[in-house]
Amino acid sequence: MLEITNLTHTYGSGPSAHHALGGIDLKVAEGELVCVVGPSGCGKSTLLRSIAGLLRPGGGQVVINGTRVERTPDNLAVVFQDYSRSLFPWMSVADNVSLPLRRRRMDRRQRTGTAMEALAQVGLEGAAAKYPWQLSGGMQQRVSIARALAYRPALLLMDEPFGSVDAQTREDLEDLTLRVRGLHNMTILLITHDIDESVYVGDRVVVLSKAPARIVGDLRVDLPGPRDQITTRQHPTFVRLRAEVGRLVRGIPAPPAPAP
Amino acid sequence: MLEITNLTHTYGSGPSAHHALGGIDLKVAEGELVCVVGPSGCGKSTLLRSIAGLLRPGGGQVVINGTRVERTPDNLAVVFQDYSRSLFPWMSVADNVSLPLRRRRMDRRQRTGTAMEALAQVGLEGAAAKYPWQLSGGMQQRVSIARALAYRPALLLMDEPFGSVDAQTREDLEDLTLRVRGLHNMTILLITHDIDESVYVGDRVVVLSKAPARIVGDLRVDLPGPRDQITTRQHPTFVRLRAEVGRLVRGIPAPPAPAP
Amino acid sequence: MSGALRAAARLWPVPVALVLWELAARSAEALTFPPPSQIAASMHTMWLTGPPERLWLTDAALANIPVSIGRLLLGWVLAGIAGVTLGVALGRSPLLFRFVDPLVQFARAIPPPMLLAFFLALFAIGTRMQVSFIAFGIVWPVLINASEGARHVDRQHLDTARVFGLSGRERLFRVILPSAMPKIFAGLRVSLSLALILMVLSELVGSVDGIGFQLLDSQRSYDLPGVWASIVVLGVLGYVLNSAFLAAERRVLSWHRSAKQTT
Amino acid sequence: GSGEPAKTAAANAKGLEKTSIKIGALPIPDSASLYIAKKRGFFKDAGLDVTIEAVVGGAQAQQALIGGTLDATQTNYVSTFLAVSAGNKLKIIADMYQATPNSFNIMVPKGSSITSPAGLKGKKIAVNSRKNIGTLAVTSVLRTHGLKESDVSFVEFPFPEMKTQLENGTVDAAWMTEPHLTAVQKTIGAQKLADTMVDSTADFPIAGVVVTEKFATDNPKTVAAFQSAMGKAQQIAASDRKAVEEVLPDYTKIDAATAAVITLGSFPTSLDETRLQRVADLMVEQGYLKEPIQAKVILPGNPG
Amino acid sequence: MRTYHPLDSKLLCGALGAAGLFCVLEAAGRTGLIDPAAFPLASTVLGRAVALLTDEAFLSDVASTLGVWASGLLITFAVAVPAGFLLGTSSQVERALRPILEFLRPIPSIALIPLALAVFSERFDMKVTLVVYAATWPVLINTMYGLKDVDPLAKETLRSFGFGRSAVLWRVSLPSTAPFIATGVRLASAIALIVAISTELIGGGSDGIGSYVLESSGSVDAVQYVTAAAIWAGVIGVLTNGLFVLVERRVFRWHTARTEVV
Ligand SMILES: Nc1ncnc2c1ncn2[C@@H]1O[C@H](COP(=O)(O)OP(=O)(O)OP(=O)(O)O)[C@@H](O)[C@H]1O
Ligand SMILES: Nc1ncnc2c1ncn2[C@@H]1O[C@H](COP(=O)(O)OP(=O)(O)OP(=O)(O)O)[C@@H](O)[C@H]1O
Ligand SMILES: [Mg+2]
Ligand SMILES: [Mg+2]
Repeated sequence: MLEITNLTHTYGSGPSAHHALGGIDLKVAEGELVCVVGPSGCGKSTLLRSIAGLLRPGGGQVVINGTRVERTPDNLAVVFQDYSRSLFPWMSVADNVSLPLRRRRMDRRQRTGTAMEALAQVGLEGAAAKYPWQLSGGMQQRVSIARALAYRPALLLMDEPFGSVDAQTREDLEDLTLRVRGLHNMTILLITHDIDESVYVGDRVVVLSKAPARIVGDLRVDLPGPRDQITTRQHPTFVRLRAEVGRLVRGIPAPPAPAP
Repeated sequence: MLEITNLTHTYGSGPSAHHALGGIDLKVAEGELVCVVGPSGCGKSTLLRSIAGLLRPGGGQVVINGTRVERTPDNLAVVFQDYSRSLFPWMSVADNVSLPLRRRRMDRRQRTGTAMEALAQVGLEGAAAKYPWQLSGGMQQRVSIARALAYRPALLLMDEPFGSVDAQTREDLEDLTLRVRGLHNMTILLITHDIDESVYVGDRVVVLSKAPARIVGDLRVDLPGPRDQITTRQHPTFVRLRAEVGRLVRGIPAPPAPAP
Repeated sequence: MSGALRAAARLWPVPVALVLWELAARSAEALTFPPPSQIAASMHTMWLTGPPERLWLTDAALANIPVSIGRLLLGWVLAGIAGVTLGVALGRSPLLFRFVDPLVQFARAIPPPMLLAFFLALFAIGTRMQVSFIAFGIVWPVLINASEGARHVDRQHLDTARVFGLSGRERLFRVILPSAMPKIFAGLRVSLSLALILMVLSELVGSVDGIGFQLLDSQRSYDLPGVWASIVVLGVLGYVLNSAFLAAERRVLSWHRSAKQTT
Repeated sequence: GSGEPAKTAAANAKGLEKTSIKIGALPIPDSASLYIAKKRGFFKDAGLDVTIEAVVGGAQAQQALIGGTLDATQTNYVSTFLAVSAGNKLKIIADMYQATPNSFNIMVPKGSSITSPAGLKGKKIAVNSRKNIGTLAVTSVLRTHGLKESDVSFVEFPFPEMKTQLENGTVDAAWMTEPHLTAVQKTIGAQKLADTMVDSTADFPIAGVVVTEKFATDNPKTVAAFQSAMGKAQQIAASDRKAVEEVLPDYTKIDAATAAVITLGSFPTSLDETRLQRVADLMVEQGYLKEPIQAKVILPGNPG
Repeated sequence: MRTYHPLDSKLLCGALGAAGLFCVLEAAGRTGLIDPAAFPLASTVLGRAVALLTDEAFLSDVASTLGVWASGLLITFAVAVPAGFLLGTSSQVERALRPILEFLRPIPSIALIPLALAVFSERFDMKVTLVVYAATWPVLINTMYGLKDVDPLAKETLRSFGFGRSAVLWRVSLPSTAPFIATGVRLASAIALIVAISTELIGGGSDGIGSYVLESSGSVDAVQYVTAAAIWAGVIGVLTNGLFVLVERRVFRWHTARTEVV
């Protein structure tokens, strides 16, 4: 579904140029949920923007379903890291969520229905008529998640989507994401800082290095499904993977394999 | 130092009015670090803005060092939840950090020195000459932390200050906060969603209920200092407190006391 | 009722200014600056001494004021439509901007009085010429503001629109226009006052009616209170139009006001 | 003028109260003598330093007199009487221009169905300014043909615009003067309908130089010096057409060839009360003035 | 990384645009859409405009008009920006002055010329005053709209650090309003030029582009002169605007970097 080959990106030019991406190679199969982790400022958002066609890659290429990404591909949704600026302040919350649905063949009633359903899923059924600037930070973030989920894209890119909500809501949203993914066969790329989260929701966890970002680890998460907040997190594989991802993010070399 | 009595706040009026704060009573002693946790949208940011004098309380009062807060009190710093909007895009990162220092009796050289030092503490010595919009989300958040710490306020209010950085950086920032607090005897109120974090950095953890927010728990954290990311988090008190805070946030009643 | 009282109380500077003016004018005794009372008397005789069944409006009032307002509004609406359309196009298309912007800057710096000859040649004298002259003269603030507004849309908003695959139309109507709206309104407001100026100008040549015509007429016959009467009518008209405009703006831009309000 | 600073006293040997004068003039043949006086040094000889500034029309120029931007200005007598009747205190200090046959005509487009001024009933006539010499003169022609002012409508256009308006039929007739009279005949074949300077307006006074009463009383010697210089220039303009043709291209952008063929008015050499009274009387007769005015009051030395 | 494309050149595109307009007008004249007898052909006007360049009187008139323009704009800036801030930040002052300002604003400067003539004894002062009067409004209004657009969180940030009203004004409101003010000044610049020339044209005088036009009004070819002078007015407009844009680009990089079309 998604195939990234030797992707590089440099901000600016001359002596103040900043090498953000230093050659990324990544393949994501259809229906897969890949988590991306890496130190702050390494280039995760840059990678995401390149995939979304919002940034012209400096080198290499991004191919989605066989076609090279030149402009924003179809059937894509993004939850931006800067969620508050990505909501339109002149529209109500419900309108913000239902706006992209105009691209789907839906009449007005269906759009409203879908939007309300998505809002209910993120626990915001009461805020539909409000404006984004009347919401708390976490609520705004949930609106932007609801907007992406309601759209049911083939490819969903999420940039730290659960960073501003409380622990309980965060778990609910993680489970919601997993559920929706299963129902609609979405491919998801999720950037997160929470290592537990990356292992819990991901089919794979990709670890990026400091700038210029390169892939330093790509771990398959072999946890028995369906996942569950309590039992999964106690599973020994989970604990092992979590430690390994943590090590990779910190740049600590793997411990020598235990002697047999 | 800080004394909040029966603080209420209502957004809007009429049928669409929203009761955000439903009578908060809180006392914070000088030099204390109080963590505030609570469900998303409950009113934590509202509480913080009321303390900072940015919001006129609907009822009740906030008293700092014996004087009632009518307008923004002196010697205060805030790390806003929406950090990207609270940095000034027309100034370089270094200027953003050194701007509040004009309130301190410092000459230009001292200001620059202090700002650079603070930037180094959050790991951004290389970004001083850049502009905020040239930084990643996590880097912007760290700039706004650096700005607040460099100012060395008597009272520091932080609204989810470590939400956008990776796990490693987050731990470093937590320790930095504890260190700076100890050095300069700051009083800190820190809003967070991470329950572990609240117990790790806090002297006390205050738990708010769903809107209208009320205090449903106020736990003293009796952990042996100095705290340390690995040993402290394994301490039995830590584990117990974490579970208790988690329960309070979720609104689950406390389990019956174990039979003696 | 208390609302009306409060509104009246807010207008206190008006009588104060009037009294000061009256005193100053009486003591200066300059023919050019008659006291307000004399202007009011002149306004009364010019416009309000007609038959009661016509609300005391005189022929002069009926012949001049409504046509002027009509021209002004028509010209303003035309300028608004043209300015927003072209401005947004210029703001969103760098190529078009490169081609047309010098012409826009060129055209807007030409003093309208110098253009009268051109408009007289293009359209024969009459409402068509006057309205297009007004529209041409006042379109620039709307156009420039619309193009600035359309160019400076928050990039995050545009990116959002793009990733959700909004069509060009939706992007225009749901993202670009709303976010440019505050600037467009600022431009429309400047244009509305300019429209009054251009209306007067357009009535100075070859006209047979209108407030500008009457102003010129008073000037020609050295009737200075009459000149002032017309100026006052222009001011009042401007005030009324502007208040109506602000009321409309408050409705349309309510999100903007609330989103940007501080406590 | 004992208050004058010492250093200007040398230049000001004649004891003038004020030596440098700003005077407004319209760029039309009427003001030729001003330019002759300046060009030939008559003003300098009289001890005056005269600056000539372009103005738009009598009304505006008289405002500039009151404000002090101008010390004196060319004016048409109709405007002056109107201004005086409105309470302004003005004095005419020199006569400049007087109508001659065919210097101000009503023109109609080529092939117009209007063949006599009587045919103007209900028509639109272009004039350069309403309530002015133009409307006054046209009305007096209309009256000799049994029409009233209200039988036609006057529309204002600048002289250069009239050609276009005549041609595209916006107006049915236009009251014009030189050089435009000659130009419309040549370029669009417009035809003369009537000369407006006949009968009651024959040899009608057109333009003079006006100052405020205050200026005239404060600066009697300056006014006298100005008058003597103007007198000389008027003499030349009246007797030597070539002298006028010579200055016209300098200040009006009328080219020499046109200057040679246009019909000029005459340049009276003295300021005459009875001639001016004709203007005031005609204005009363046609309702431009509510009450009769004695022309005497606008001449220097008489109380306003 | 992109190869150079001729259409990237602003100068070339602008010239092409101007040439296009010229051709359209010339064609309109030649085909009789605009009667050449009523309005001269574009080529005739252009010829006249070029000829003006060698006319010393005209060049000194241009300099004089530019003097009025520059002084007027400078005073406007000095008056309107502080006034805009006063009105935009103090609702009491705004409410008190609003009725009077809104009454004054629509009064056309053109209608005020005769009155101004009666007040000023120096033409330069009169022109500058009228220029300031007319040019103030766009700067004032843009400043006020800009102040409404300041991000409240930015202001709160500074306030939370204990800065007072004036510091917030100076360090947040001013910089973030600056792009709006710049647009206002750019609008005002053209208006200042327009009013300067119109005042000369209607109020008379001995120097300035308007007076030059006035002096030629007796000519049979007056329309040619007016239009040629209008072309130069337009050219001055393009040049001064270009200057302002250049300065804005440099000063407001932070503004454009976050918003401009990629
Ligand atoms: N300007 C406003 N107008 C109306 N309602 C508002 C406004 N700001 C906040 N609210 C409401 O007040 C409630 C509390 O908001 P607040 O920002 O304090 O929440 P919070 O606890 O900080 O949440 P989060 O953890 O998501 O940031 C929310 O329900 C929100 O909808
Ligand atoms: N517009 C820009 N101009 C210049 N440099 C930029 C720009 N945007 C990002 N960068 C730089 O590129 C690097 C990577 O940024 P990016 O936003 O991709 O990081 P990230 O991995 O998403 O970090 P975070 O986890 O903090 O959000 C950063 O060092 C940043 O300074
Ligand atoms: Mg990022
Ligand atoms: Mg919050």
